[in-house]
Amino acid sequence: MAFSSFAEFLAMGGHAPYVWSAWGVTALLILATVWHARVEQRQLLNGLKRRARREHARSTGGAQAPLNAARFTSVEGETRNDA
Amino acid sequence: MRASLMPLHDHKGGLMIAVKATLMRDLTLMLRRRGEMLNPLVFFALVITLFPIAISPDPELLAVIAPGLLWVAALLAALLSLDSLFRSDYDDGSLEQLLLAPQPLAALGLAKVAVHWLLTGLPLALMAPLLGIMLALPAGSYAVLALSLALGTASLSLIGAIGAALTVGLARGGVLLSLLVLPLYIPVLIFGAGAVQAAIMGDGVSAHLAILGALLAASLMLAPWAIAASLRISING
Amino acid sequence: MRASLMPLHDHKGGLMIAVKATLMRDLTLMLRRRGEMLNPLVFFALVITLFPIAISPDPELLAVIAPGLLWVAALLAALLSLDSLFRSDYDDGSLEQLLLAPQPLAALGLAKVAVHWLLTGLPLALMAPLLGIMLALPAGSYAVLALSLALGTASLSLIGAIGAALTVGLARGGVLLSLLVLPLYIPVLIFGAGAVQAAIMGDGVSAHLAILGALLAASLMLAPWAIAASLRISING
Amino acid sequence: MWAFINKLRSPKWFYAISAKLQPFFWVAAAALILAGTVWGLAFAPADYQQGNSFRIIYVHVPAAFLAQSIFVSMAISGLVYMVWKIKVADMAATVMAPLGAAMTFVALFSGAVWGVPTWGTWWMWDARLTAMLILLFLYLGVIALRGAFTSRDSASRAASVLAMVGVINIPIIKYSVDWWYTLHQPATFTVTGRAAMPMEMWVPLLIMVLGFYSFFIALTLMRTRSEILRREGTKRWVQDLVTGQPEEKR
Amino acid sequence: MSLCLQARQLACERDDRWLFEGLDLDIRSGEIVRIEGPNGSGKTTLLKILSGQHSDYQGELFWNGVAMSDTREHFLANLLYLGHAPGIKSGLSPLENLAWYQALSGESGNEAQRLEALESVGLAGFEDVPSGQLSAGQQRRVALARLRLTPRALWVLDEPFTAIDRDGVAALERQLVAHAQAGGCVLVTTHHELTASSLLRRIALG
Amino acid sequence: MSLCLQARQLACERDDRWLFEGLDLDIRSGEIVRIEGPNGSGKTTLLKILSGQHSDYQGELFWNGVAMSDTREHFLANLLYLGHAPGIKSGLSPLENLAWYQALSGESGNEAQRLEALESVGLAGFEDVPSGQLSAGQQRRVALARLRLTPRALWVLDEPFTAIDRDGVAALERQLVAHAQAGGCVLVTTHHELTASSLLRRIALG
Ligand code: HEM
Ligand SMILES: Nc1ncnc2c1ncn2[C@@H]1O[C@H](COP(=O)(O)OP(=O)(O)OP(=O)(O)O)[C@@H](O)[C@H]1O
Ligand SMILES: Nc1ncnc2c1ncn2[C@@H]1O[C@H](COP(=O)(O)OP(=O)(O)OP(=O)(O)O)[C@@H](O)[C@H]1O
Ligand SMILES: [Mg+2]
Ligand SMILES: [Mg+2]
Repeated sequence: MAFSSFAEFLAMGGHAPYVWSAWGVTALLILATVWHARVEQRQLLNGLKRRARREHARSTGGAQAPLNAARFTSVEGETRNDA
Repeated sequence: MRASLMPLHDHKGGLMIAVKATLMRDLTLMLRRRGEMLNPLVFFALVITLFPIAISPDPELLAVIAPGLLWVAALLAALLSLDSLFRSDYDDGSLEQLLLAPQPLAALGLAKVAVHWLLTGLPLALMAPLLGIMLALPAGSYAVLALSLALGTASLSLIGAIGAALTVGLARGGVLLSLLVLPLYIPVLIFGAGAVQAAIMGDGVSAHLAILGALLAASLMLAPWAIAASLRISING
Repeated sequence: MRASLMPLHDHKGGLMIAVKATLMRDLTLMLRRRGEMLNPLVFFALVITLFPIAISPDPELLAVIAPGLLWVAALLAALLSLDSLFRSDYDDGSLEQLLLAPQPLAALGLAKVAVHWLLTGLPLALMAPLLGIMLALPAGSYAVLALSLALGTASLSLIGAIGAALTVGLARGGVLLSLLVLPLYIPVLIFGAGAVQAAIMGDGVSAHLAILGALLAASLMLAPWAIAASLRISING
Repeated sequence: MWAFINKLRSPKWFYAISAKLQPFFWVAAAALILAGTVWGLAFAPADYQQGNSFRIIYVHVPAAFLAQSIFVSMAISGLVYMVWKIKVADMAATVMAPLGAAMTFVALFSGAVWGVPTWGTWWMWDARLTAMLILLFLYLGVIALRGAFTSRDSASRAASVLAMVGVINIPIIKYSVDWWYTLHQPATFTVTGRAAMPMEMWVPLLIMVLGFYSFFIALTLMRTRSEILRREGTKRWVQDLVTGQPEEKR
Repeated sequence: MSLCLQARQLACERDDRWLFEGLDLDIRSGEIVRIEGPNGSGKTTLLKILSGQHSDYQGELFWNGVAMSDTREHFLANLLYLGHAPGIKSGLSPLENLAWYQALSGESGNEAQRLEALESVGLAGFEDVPSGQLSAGQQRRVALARLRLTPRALWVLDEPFTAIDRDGVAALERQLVAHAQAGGCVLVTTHHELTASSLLRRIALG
Repeated sequence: MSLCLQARQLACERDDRWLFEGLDLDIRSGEIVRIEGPNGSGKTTLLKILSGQHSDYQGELFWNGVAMSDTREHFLANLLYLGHAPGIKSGLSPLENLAWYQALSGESGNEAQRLEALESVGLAGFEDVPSGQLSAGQQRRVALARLRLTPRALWVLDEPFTAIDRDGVAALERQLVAHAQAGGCVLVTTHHELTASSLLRRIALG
């Protein structure tokens, strides 16, 4: 232990503002990235779940075709038989 | 003779609606391209980085030339972002439509300039003190630096918009724009950099700032008309 | 079955013809817009005049900072003219055609860069000594200034063209281009401005110039491929 | 070798394997950083010249190392993506860039703060510092370029090219600024392995560095998984995964 | 109140070549006037002159009997011009683009109107996509939605059918006829053949 | 030697929407293939994929039986692509524009050929005017002159009739048929109705 008391630890030998601001900013950024990553993951999963429910409702309802159905329709006038 | 005739509109105002919509539109466009809003700031920072590298890392020398360097770099950053002020509207035909709107063109042009200042001039002014630290700018002049830049860049945006309007129809207008506009920027530069130097010397800065304010007032009165006229000329080409 | 079948071509060379034609085409286009060719030069001169105004007219101070200022201003002038290197070709669809030509894209891109250097870098290098006089640059460093700029701007054109190719498809590419390219310019700036300072000090300049040459050789080998790849990406977008 | 590359080509495989690896790196990161923090802040002895301000080293150096390593990783991912068309590599590069920029910022900030008690100034134009500032700009450039494209395919390839061009330039930049002007501390970890500071100071630093690297790997795995969900959300296997349906048997 | 756009002795020279000379025009409510002519005969130039964008011409223009320069505001308040470029910002969605155009004419309008206008040009479902990601024809359709959204008496349309598919062309033609029948007036250039109608009048250049 | 462009299981997704999926194409000498479909159905996208400008697709392309990536050079040497933008530099005269295009394909050509090509598209007398001063249709005609000037077997044309007047359209149609009859191959999108011909084949999207 390099310090004899907690107050001394906080004072950092007179260098408190420097040491604590450097450590503080680092901690803040690291925690913020972790928090952001978690929120991001949760939002994406929720969004996908919501979409799956919507698609499910639509397909059981059977009213509209899903948006991403194949749209290509026909090739006409195919005269040759390419073997 | 046909029975139903379409009623003709009289020009019935709605200027505020049009101006507000134009402000919102330009803000949305700029903010939507998140990265691009930051570009003038990054350019400012980069140019400021170039000087110590090219000149000398000596803090004492840097402190002497810092006010000038900061002002020149901010001016160039503001200048370069001007080129796109009307160009994309010109390219996609919406400038044509702006001119054909039954609204005073000067007011609509002013709205576009206001957005430009809000998203370049103001952030530049706010960021300058930070770069001042890096150039070892003497303490006590930071507030004046920010204030002079905020006032000055507003004039720069207004004056520069005239040049942007004149060159919008030209390919490679970018560099021609600098040529037209830089000479007009010199008075703003003199009093802006002068204000910061005065603050460092401990002289009064109010005279300098007052002149910057007067320049801004003058540009506010005259530039919108010049911008409108220039846009008309460019569309005509 | 049809009687006559059109013969298919094999790719049969003609690279020199294509490169020569591209060189001629770009030269013609640039020279035809006479005014615009001068723009980087005028920008260079204007920026150099801004500094004494913003900093101080004191010749002794100016002499100290002159090499750095000249190099930074030349670098910015070269940078700004880059934006239009591929943009007009992109806008009118001829870039698409360049990519679909049965010729190595890297060679055609290199031809365009060569024209760019010939009409901006080289004139900037030739003009710099004149502006050096205005900044009270000490005698004996003028030749080195011109030579270092001539060598350096060639690298700048090559590196910058990568950025120009990457941003050509983007609206408001201009300022983004600076962000991408300026960090990569710093080595050239250090050795370029360093050469002039060494000449002023009376130290040997050959080490600096040799490194500038090495940088140029490296960019000549790598940049064309990066330019070609970037153009392909931009067209895709 | 080819089998492995082909496996990597499948985001689905990566999604499964990263789920297994992830917890390990999170635990390692938390443990190492916690241990390093306690040791570095409270137990390591004060420097005989700099006093306690020296404790900034435990965030400054790991962040500086990470900042540089991440750029290199990003360039390698870009290369892998361009050559073998492995999409996961590009997703990883996408999520690395912001973390790299953040670490560069941490190194700059902690260095600037450290400069006040030791050098008496926030900033000076020293080689290492300048190179770090330029690295920050390179990061911003990659992020901005990726954001500027509307087509994802183009954005990925453009960012890859820029990362590769940038990484070639990093040693050149470093060399040129060293040539230009240098004042910063010399290297702590040298090739010979001999430490330039006492063991009690050096070991917590090593622990911190390892902790930061674990954190980088853990976060990259986690965010790459999110990126897979974002980009492959329309794929069958993702939808099955989300709705919790068992996989189709073959 | 009926509208009337007149030109007297209009002439325009380009590169020492007279595109047209001594052109007298009377365009009134209830008409569809098609300017015809081969490529380069001056159709676009004429439309730009008539809509007040080009001032490099000889002759006089009158709007409802008043010289154009004295009544420009009133003229503009009743004009809808669509040129070769569609005037659609690629960074904004179709909905936002239309909102701006509505505001430019001094009305704030409402979203329902705009949605309906977009639906009428077949862009339902694309309201919120950035316009830059629409196809060539879809972008022009956004511009054409203005015909429904901002009611103006005089439409000046330069090649409005460019990039529009077959069904779209038919719908647009019907819209032009309906506008003329409602007492409006359409001035159009196109290389498409328009279905003959009693309202249609032709002016041939070149 | 006969040419053959094949696509197998081609699919392209834009914004979570499949423009086409499972598309198999066989395009051979002597055909005019017209890609049809309403606005936004993916015609331009398909042409860009087939001409190798777009790489964001799934499926395989073959040129004369060889995978496209292995024979790109040979493919490009036989391709003439004209897109939405005409690719004409406004600062250069039509003659200079054509000279560059000829050189790009590796031939130096001669002026008489170029003059003849320009005359064939009705631009006699405009050879030395800066192209920027030509009308929309005239600029496209300069681009179309390349069809005559650089003989390539495969033509890929995206809306070639845009801005072209009636006579021009007829002439261009004849040219397409002649090219197919001579053993070439044309891939075209257009909203114009093409005259029926035994060579014409349609592919419908959307
Ligand atoms: C804004 C200011 C600063 C920046 C940008 C900066 C940047 C860096 C970088 C990039 C490294 C890693 C070097 C490598 O990879 O080998 C580093 C390491 C280091 N820095 Fe700083 N630094 C700054 C200020 C300071 C200050 C003020 C001190 C202390 C007086 C300091 C002490 C150290 C030490 C001891 C190392 C470890 C040396 C090594 O292992 O290479 N730094 N710094
Ligand atoms: N850059 C892009 N980014 C994302 N989506 C795009 C982009 N360009 C086109 N699209 C989408 O792809 C679809 C097809 O576009 P494409 O240009 O291929 O249509 P097209 O059939 O040529 O239509 P048109 O007849 O109007 O020319 C459009 O619906 C559009 O939304
Ligand atoms: N900016 C210009 N400068 C000089 N001359 C021009 C300019 N624009 C057009 N012209 C000339 O004016 C003539 C008419 O052009 P205009 O665009 O009006 O033709 P148009 O009838 O609309 O043709 P198109 O059917 O091809 O659209 C052209 O022959 C052209 O040479
Ligand atoms: Mg026209
Ligand atoms: Mg299309």
